[in-house]
Amino acid sequence: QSPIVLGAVYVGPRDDFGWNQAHSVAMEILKQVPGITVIEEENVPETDAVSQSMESMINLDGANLVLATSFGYYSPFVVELAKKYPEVQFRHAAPLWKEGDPTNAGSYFCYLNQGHYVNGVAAGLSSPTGKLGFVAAKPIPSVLSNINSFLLGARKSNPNATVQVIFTGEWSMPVREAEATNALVDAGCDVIGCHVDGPKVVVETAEGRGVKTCGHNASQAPLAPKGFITGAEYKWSTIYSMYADLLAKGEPLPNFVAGGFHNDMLQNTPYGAGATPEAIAAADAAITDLKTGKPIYVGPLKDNAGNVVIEGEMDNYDPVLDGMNYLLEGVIGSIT
Amino acid sequence: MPSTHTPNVRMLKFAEALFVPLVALLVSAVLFSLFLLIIGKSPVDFFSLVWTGGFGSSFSIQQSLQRSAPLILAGLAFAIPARIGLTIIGAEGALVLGGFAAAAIAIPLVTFGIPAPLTWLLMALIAMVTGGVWIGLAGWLRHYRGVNETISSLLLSYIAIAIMNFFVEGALRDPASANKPSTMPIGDAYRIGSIPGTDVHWGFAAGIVLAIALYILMSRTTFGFAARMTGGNVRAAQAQGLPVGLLIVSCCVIAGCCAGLAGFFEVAAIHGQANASLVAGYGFTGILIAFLARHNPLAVVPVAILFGAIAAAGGLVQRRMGMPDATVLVLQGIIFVVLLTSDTLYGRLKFFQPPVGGDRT
Amino acid sequence: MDNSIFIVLIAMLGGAIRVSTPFMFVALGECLTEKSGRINLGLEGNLVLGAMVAYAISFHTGNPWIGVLAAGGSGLILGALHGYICKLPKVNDIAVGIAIMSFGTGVAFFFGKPYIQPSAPRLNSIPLGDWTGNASLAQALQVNPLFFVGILLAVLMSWAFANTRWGLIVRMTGDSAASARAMGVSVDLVRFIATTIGGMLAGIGGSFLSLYYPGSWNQGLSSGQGLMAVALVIFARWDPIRCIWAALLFGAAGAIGPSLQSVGITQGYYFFNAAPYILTLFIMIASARSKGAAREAPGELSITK
Amino acid sequence: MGRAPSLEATGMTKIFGPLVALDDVSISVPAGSFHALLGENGAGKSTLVKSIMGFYSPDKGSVKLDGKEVSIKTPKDARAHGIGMVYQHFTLVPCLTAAENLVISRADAPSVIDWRKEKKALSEFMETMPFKVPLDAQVATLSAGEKQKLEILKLLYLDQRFMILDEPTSVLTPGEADEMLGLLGDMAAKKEITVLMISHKFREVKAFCDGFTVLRRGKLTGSGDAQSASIAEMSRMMIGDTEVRERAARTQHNDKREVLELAGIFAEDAEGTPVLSSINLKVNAGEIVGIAGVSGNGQSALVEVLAGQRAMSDGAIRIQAQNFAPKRSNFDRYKVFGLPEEPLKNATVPRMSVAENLAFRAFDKPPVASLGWWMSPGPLRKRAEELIKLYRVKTTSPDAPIETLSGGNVQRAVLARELSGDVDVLIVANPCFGLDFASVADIRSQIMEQRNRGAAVLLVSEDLDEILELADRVAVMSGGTITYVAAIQETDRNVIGQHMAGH
Ligand SMILES: Nc1ncnc2c1ncn2[C@@H]1O[C@H](COP(=O)(O)OP(=O)(O)OP(=O)(O)O)[C@@H](O)[C@H]1O
Ligand SMILES: Nc1ncnc2c1ncn2[C@@H]1O[C@H](COP(=O)(O)OP(=O)(O)OP(=O)(O)O)[C@@H](O)[C@H]1O
Ligand SMILES: [Mg+2]
Ligand SMILES: [Mg+2]
Repeated sequence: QSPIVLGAVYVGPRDDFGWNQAHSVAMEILKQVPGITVIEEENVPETDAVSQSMESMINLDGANLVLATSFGYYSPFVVELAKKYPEVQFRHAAPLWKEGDPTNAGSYFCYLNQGHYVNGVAAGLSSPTGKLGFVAAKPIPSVLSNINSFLLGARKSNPNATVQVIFTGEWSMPVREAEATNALVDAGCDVIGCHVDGPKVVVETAEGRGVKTCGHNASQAPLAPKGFITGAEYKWSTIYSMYADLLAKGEPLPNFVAGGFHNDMLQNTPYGAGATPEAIAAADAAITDLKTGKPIYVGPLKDNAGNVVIEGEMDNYDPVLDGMNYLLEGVIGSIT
Repeated sequence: MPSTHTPNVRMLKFAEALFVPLVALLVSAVLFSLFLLIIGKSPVDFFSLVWTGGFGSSFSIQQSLQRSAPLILAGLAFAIPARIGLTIIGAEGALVLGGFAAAAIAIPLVTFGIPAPLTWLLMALIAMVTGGVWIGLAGWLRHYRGVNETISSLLLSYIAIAIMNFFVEGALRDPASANKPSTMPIGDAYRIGSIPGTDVHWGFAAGIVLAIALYILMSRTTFGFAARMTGGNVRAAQAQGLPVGLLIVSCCVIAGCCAGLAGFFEVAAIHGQANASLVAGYGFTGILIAFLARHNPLAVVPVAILFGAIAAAGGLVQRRMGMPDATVLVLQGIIFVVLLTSDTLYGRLKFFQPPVGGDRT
Repeated sequence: MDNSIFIVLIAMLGGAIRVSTPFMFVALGECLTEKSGRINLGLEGNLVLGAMVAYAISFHTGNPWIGVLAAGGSGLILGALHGYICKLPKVNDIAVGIAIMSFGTGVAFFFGKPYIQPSAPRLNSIPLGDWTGNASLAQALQVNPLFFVGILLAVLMSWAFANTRWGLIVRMTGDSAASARAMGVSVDLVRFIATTIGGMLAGIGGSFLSLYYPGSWNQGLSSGQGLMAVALVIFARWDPIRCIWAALLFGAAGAIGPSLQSVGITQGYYFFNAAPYILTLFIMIASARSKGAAREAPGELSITK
Repeated sequence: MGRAPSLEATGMTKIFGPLVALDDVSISVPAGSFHALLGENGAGKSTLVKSIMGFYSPDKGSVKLDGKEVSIKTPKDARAHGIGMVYQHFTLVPCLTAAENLVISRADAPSVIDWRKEKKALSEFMETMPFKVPLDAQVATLSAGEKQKLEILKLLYLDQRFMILDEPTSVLTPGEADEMLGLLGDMAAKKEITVLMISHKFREVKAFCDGFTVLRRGKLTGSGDAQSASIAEMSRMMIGDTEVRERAARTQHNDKREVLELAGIFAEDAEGTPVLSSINLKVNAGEIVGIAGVSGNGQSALVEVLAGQRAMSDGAIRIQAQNFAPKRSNFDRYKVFGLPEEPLKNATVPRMSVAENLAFRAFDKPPVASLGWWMSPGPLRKRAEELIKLYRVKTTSPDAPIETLSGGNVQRAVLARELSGDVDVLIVANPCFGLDFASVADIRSQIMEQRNRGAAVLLVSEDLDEILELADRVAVMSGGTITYVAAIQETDRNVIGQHMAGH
């Protein structure tokens, strides 16, 4: 069995305290496996540059497994390289691979919206007013699904809860994220959730304003000693450990891996001072429910323009949800 | 008497133009080596990796060339207005908007099954027109309204990106482009391939052709002569009755066309659609490339290839030496600063000065 | 609806106060530099490096004000570099500015890696609005001392330009190098000092970003604020006091996007977010040919010739 | 009383590379005298005073002030010794006010300026001065005369009692000049100041000076009492024994076709203030119309309008009764040529080569351009080499940037370019500014030759002598309009001077 050279590509700095860092930390697991060499390249934009980096890894470093950890890497870059280099394995961190795509490519993904659902459950019971706020980067399905799940969680524990959302338009724009947080607090929100690359600014600003926060991506608990409720965290380590096992045994990697609480691919940040005892109990219960596969999206659900968007029950991994393009009733905001 | 000096003067100037940047590159390498030593890395490893990654194999060379394609066009987009005395730093916006326009016009063309070559032609045309109008606007504002073109082009560039985002995430968004809002993909059949026998896309060839064409335009045509007159001294150009405003706007339009064409190739050869990835900073690197090329369209090509190579090698350095990506930024910063500083040497090295002939009146 | 307008206005007031400070410092620094007849397009680099250095030093020393000083020091070094290089004949100050910008951000990113995650002690604000009894107004009036330092600095600069020997010498150098030389003033030295101090101010502006608002260090911290501040100086026509107004306007314009969304106006937020740029462009177009515009530009400035 | 110093410079020598600009020159200016320093362009006058002032360190020579030898190494030293100078070009800072300019010029200007105190002191100082300037006005808004006065006020303000004036009246009307020199003369007579004035104007020297010194090609050629010496004597010292030139030959024309007509031209400056109002003037074929005026009365604006460098807000230019827009095609069609003032600034591209600069008229026409756009370097060079030879332009190579040429040769190159064709209309502005004797004669005769060939020539000049020598008719510009037109035979210097002063 030939030695494995694993090339990892990150879209931002590996130590961004967000998405990339979550991957980079989990990557340590793979580095421990004997016979695997990990080479890493950071700050590779979602342009031609990423195919060049991957090709360079293949041609100059002899990489035979490439982990592309950003959404925009998949199409066209990963798909085209997979065709060009059939002997190299590509895995990409988003639920984008489908039947018919090259078989040496694949996807792995953790459904973080389950974590945001748990955030919502806890937030709904931790918020005196029921007015929650959410700072979001861009109105794309993975973000919308986090917002909607946050709302559904909150409504589960407080049927009158609302979520007000502000889009910043950029994955990382600290000043505007802080402005958005302030605007939400000024509008009366007393719990702030978020989905931006680095949640540090949002959490710290909210804490400074004396409102509660829910985390995203990694643990922000230390940043908000007074108001932190809980957070939605990836557990990429679960997937990378599984990859490591398979590689060590010389077995092929699956084309598609997805998961959430039920297969230990998510965790929630240990509760902070902002979580009330009822909130903690309800959130724990929600996690248990999710582990048993209880669906988040149960119809009929209307979007905030009044159209029915979900009729019946949706499985938590139903691919239809990957194409979400609406905000549910109860979310204040618009995606255009 | 005078004519015998001529070839001499030209040869000396050429030798000087070659010698000064080489010395500057050497000095940059020394400074960066010091930096590496301070942080405990080996300069030898570093530079051998840069060589391997930039030029070491046919693969590396192709990568460098591929990366240089948008840089050549962006460099031209700065160099041409610079020849007429304008400092346009907004090529980024023209590139983004041009790419966006190309992707947008492609949607109906692809839908109606217009043949690919015709589609490319129309896409390229619309990209160039859009870019041209955008930078042309900065030139127009400069000449007819007295608005400083450096600042206005920068502002226009931010506005261009906002326009692109607005449409890509709104009216023109492909519903299938779920998590990365983009326009409808043009599809594989409409993608511009590589130059046969290489992995380098046609944008590189277009860059070279355009560089040569613009070199000829600026040095061998009446337009270029008039533009250089205007750039050298507007008042003299006016006194010769040249249509200064038209020349200024034309040069800006040409610049915008170059940037727009770069956007077209980003869309037609690389992304297959328009999205936020068009905002990649090529426009800003182009500024420095043009300065290092001393605004000579031909010299833009090798300088852009050099920077393409450094970018290509940057990844290898990160991977092999475990250094952060910012290493390349530091190296680039040092090269830029030293090369620009070396401008002061022109005309000061005795060796390259023509012997002074004739005496005073 | 009235209420919404009120919310947006308060948000803009708050935004003006919160967001304007870095613009203010960079703009004042650039104003000083340009008054001496030189343009430094590289202050974005000073800003980013200042932000990183301030955060790192505050983290290590535990005192954010030492961080502010260090940020000023780093800006001073970059400014001096620019000042020194541009002193050499035939060197283009605009290009060197862009090069310094890329060098400064490169160095900041390189050495800033270990400081993205830790939390450093931050600057405190002065609560000026508690008397209002309105929470969001009170919040809007939470003001960082650097904001006042900036305003004070502008007043001081404006006073110094009119009332001190140094101020007159700087204006003289920027308006007519020949006259300055005839008076025995070393033009290069004055410009070098002005560029250096300008760089220092931009560095301090950076410290505000990382130590107060938004108050953390990462690579995306400044989204071109330093570059925009250069536009702002032209917009403010080289008057320190007007620089303050322009910076406040910029801050307020930056708050429009989020605050409009917070009151339910969500369409086209990309354009609201681009509001500062659009606004600046229109004001520049409107004022470029106005009377007086010509006379206020320092005569030696390459960018206005 | 009696604060005026005397100054004596002996054996001053200054060498620039191969050029001995000053060769063992001595000059003595008694206390309280009004002394003239005369000489042709390039004679070394400025070099001498700059050496005294410490701008140049002379290779040899010493300076005595009130009989005591002083060492002046820098302008600061000169200032400390009470020696001040007004330069040929203004050294005031346009963006500062008059008061600011005065205060900052002081060596001991306080770090923090107490404007109340300074203003009070300044107005008190103004009270004692013979002429006034508005203290709070920005210098940019002052007229040339006011600026010149401010320069002199500055010296008095700095208590510089030995005053060197380098051609102080060139920007003033004769009236203003007389007033200013008269007042300075009075002060000198009261022994408050000593004045050393560089001048080209014998009239002023005769009217105001008591002593004079003449330089020629860096050498002292004479000195004496300005009142007793005759103008002929002084001018012989200046130009040597060479014959005074004949006035350029003027042929008579019968063809009085009207060629150029300026009809009601108005124009404004960048700030919207009118600089030209209702300019009406006709120039016939074979005629030189000279426009006289003190600089700053709109002549530059007029030339700019004719050259297309400035838009007119109203009015029309007509050539051969056709409306003329200053565009390239029209320049060629109507055979309009121009010699603008300050050619390096207005008529050349300093960094382009001599050959290219010589091609500005011809680059888009055969044989240089084929098809109207393709340029061939061969013909361009060939033509350049011909012109360089014909007009004796001194350059290392046709490829040398034109900025490396000396001022006279730049002028000659422009002349070569503009006069090499068939000229119908010629617009000339200050063509001989800063040129030496031989070049002046050469250029003037070329202009006259064009006139004799039948060209309509508009000559704008600040040098009244030049206009009196060349023009067939003279027009005077004052306050942005033409206030007086007369045939040259029907007028004289005094009448013209009065109109220049706006009377
Ligand atoms: N810094 C210098 N370097 C070289 N040559 C110089 C320098 N300054 C003056 N010269 C030369 O010295 C000679 C005398 O010049 P100067 O300026 O003293 O003449 P001038 O008598 O003042 O003439 P004008 O009447 O034109 O002012 C000229 O040939 C001039 O070209
Ligand atoms: N920028 C330059 N680079 C190289 N040589 C120069 C430059 N400027 C002037 N020279 C040379 O220096 C000499 C002196 O020039 P300068 O203009 O002082 O001459 P000048 O005595 O005033 O001549 P003229 O009487 O023709 O005006 C000339 O031979 C000129 O070719
Ligand atoms: Mg002189
Ligand atoms: Mg000369």
